[in-house]
Amino acid sequence: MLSNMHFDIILIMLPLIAGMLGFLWPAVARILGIFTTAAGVISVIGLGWQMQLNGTHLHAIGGWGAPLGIDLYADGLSLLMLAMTAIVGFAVSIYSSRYFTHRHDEVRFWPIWLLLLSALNALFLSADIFNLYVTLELMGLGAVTLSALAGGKLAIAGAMRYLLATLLGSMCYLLGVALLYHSFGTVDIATLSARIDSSPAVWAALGLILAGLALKTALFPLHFWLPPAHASAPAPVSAVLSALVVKASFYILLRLWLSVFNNQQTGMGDGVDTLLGILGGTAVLWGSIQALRQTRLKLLIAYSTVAQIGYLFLAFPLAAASGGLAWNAVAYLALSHALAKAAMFLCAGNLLRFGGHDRIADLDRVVQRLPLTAGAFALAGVSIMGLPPSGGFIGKWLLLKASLDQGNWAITTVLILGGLLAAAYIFKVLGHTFIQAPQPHEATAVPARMEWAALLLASSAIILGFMASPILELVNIGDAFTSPGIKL
Amino acid sequence: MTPTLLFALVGIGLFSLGLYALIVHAHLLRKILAINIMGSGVFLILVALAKRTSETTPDPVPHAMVITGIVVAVSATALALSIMLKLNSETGCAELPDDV
Amino acid sequence: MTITDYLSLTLMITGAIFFLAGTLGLLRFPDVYTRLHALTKADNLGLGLIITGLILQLESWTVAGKLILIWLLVLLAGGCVAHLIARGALQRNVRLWKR
Amino acid sequence: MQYFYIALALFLLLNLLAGMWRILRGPSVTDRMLAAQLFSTTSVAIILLLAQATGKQHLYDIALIFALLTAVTAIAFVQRAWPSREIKHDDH
Amino acid sequence: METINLLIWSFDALLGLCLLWLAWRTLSAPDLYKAVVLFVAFGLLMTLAWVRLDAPDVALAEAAIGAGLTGALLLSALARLDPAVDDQSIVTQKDNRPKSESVQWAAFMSLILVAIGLGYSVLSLPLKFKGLSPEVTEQLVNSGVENPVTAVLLNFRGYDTLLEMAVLLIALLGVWSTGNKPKYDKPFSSPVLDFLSRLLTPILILVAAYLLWVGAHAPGGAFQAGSILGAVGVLLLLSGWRLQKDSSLLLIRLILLAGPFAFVAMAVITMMIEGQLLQYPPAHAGLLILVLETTATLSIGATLAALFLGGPPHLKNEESP
Repeated sequence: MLSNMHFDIILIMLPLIAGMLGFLWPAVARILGIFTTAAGVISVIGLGWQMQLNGTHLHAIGGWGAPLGIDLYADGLSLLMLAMTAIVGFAVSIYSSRYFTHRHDEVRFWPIWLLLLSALNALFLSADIFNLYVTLELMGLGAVTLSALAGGKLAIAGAMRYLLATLLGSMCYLLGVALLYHSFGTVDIATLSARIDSSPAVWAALGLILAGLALKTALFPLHFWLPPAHASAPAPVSAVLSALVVKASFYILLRLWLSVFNNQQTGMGDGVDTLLGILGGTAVLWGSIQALRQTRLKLLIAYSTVAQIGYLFLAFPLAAASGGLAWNAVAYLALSHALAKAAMFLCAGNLLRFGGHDRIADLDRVVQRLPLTAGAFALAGVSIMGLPPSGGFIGKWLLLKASLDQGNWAITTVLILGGLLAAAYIFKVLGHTFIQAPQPHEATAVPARMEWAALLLASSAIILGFMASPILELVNIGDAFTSPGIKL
Repeated sequence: MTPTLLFALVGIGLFSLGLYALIVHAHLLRKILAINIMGSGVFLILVALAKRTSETTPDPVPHAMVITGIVVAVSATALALSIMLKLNSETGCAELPDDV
Repeated sequence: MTITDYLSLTLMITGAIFFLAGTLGLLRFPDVYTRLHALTKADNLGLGLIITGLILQLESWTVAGKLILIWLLVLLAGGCVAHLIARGALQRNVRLWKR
Repeated sequence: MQYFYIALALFLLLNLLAGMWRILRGPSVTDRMLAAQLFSTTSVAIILLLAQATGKQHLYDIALIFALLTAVTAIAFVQRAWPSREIKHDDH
Repeated sequence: METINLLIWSFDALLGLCLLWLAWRTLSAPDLYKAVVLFVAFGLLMTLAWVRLDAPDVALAEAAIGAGLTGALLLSALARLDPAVDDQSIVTQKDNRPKSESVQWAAFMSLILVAIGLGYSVLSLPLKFKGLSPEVTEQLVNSGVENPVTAVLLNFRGYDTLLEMAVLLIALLGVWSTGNKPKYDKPFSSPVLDFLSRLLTPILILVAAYLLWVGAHAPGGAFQAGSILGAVGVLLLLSGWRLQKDSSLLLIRLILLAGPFAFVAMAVITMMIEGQLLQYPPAHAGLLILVLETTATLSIGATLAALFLGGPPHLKNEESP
């Protein structure tokens, strides 16, 4: 019975239904939200269990099968992303159930958040590049709306810029999809992977898709829209945007890179991977330096996202020689960054609620007055810096190992410098939490649930540091990294 | 030159024109129009190249994709216009501050 | 070519000429009201003549009905819109052109 | 006859191109709306001619939708977008 | 035969040039009203291009959305832009702050390169290419409908359409959450306008029903019919129509949700019966698709009209002063 449950379908349909019901009866939206995200965690566990037994999972929608129909496909990489979404989604829902104090905001938040969640799960499960376009648009419009939720000049301007960036990214991606379809007569990733061949149209598609998705992922120098949008959104929304939404476009990029573009038949990866690596390295350094220069906590965390995105791209030039090792590092980094960064934004939300501001210099003895939040921030910081024992450490250590193996000193230097800079900006914040501010501020109580949600995420990021081998084993179900393509 | 290639090239022209205008112009309404024109360009390419099957019936799959795309485009446009108006009522102008 | 063919050719060419006249009027006439006049000429007569010419070529009466419906709709909608624009222009004191 | 339909459609398209000048030139918003109205009527005629030339019945539906919907844009203009004081710009 | 090809070719070439020229003028005209009118004209010509490319389904969708919705949406947004900066700008919302010339040049040159690259890649594609049309043709008999585009939209790739309904819903939620107060018009002051909307509304509804029905075997279908219903909504809103009763707010929400909800229910129920999501029993596929299309048409129409309205609808007596 349990082994026949369609957990993948539940992950897509349940939030969709809950979102619609939440729109119809705003009064029950909050309960639905918490219930749905909890069910999401259970479904991911169920799916993982099924996949451990039976390997990868394929669902041919409509019974047609690719290339005519659309397939849903789950391998280890998708499972990792789904798990990331489920954990962050659950914590964010717990947090949000207390965060939104005005009914007006709450009524707007829940349906959109649930539809966004459905879009994310649909995206991680889709094996069809046009279907991915639809999920990208669904996710993008939802994310933009959520980022505008706070209102006010900054948030609206940030949301507008974000909307233009995400629409431009989608257009480039769609044109790339059009060229691929008209070259190979399919939009199914596995079929494409079998048919792909180097041609001018495929090169153009590669350029368009990489550019469009890099824009959506906020890879340097296309990151301009991220800090304003992420910093001016409500805290749980910032957490979702930084932890999940940018990862979703990165996931598509990675998936297409692995199965379509960087194929043996095409040999198109050479050169492009170096370019991505250079951009990634620059992003690490530039983002970290910008983070260090910020005086507001949420902007600091947002720039830290720009830097951490850079790490994900450092793996591309290393993968040619180190294959699985570099991609495992990416998977680990993506997951641990999601947990740690969401925790940080939730902490920032707590501090903002507590002191009514997020000026780093005025944090005013938060350690004593809000110990759980300060602790969560410190734990998340450990993972972001890449100190042991944490998920961030495992990811960076794998990356470092790959770069040392190949004697790639440029990447090694970037990794070390990036770690030091991250330590600098995190300790800058932590330092101020111990110091008494010149003028004591009025403080508002922070609901316990909001503190615990942040702590839950931060400690998961640490726990990841102890679970490397089982997680890496799960991630490699279906060998997405070493021999991409659908396997049943 | 067949109509297929002709319209596909027009589509590329529209895409590039839209991209140029999106980068160069500051007013948000024009940026929104630019994205719409880019979209029309992409749709034109999709449908034009679908005509390569034979003289009688073109490939229906890109047609379905474009119909999906047109509806996405009009929803995105409505959302963009709504955010633009909100920004306008907050700031009194319809351009992004310190445009990058 | 039969007599009907010649007849519908003539009708359609006349229709096209009305369209041309409408465009020229839109370009050459001096104010909104006179341009409006030119436009309605094209709408009503140009399209009407072309549709009559087409109907002569048709075998199916349902399609002919559809064509007549289209013409009636353009006629009505065009007329109403013209009226509204003229009225709006007058309300807004848009000046009449005087020699 | 087919030859003639296409030629006529081409002629109407050229005509339409000429009408574009009025949209560009204005001078008032109203003039532009008028030109857009002419556009849609001409498009209806072109579609009908193409339908006849190619023998594709369903093209008549497209023309029908045009005929029905052009009024909507014009009404939106009259109800909402027509500035109440454009007098200065219509001088000649 | 030669002449006719030449004529057709000149028609296409002229149409293509017109499209490019209109796009360029739309994007460069300093007056935004002009830009919007040019964009509406651009939409009309796009419809002609779809006709020439044998894409009548797309042409119908473009005609309905382009003529009935986009123009009204853009014009009313433009009219609501706050002209506080300059009183003159009511007439001409000027956009006269383009980027510096060097940026313009750099952007221009790089985009020329992009266009050349893309053009080359398109020209290098094979001239004959079947795509998925053989597969579609082969399975068309099992799809429950005869129009291949409808078969793709509602059956082969019905899951895309399901998510598409969610996109419409999320865009509406976005507009409701960011939008200011919805803009209601006063009832028509002119009997002519009143007559026109009273005349057009029933015809449009009939045409929508016709397109919905005909979509199974000829061009048409839910998106086209829904767009026409959306245009009906726009027309009604423009003529000062508004909700009167309390219960209608819930009713509106139900209509907005009918399409996506029917889709999800259909997906789950068919999965329980046949094993896969949206796997229709072949014998009933036609009927099930018609049910889905009908609810989708209603929801698409309601959503498009609500997008035009711009904010969550109020009742008459709820208005804030």
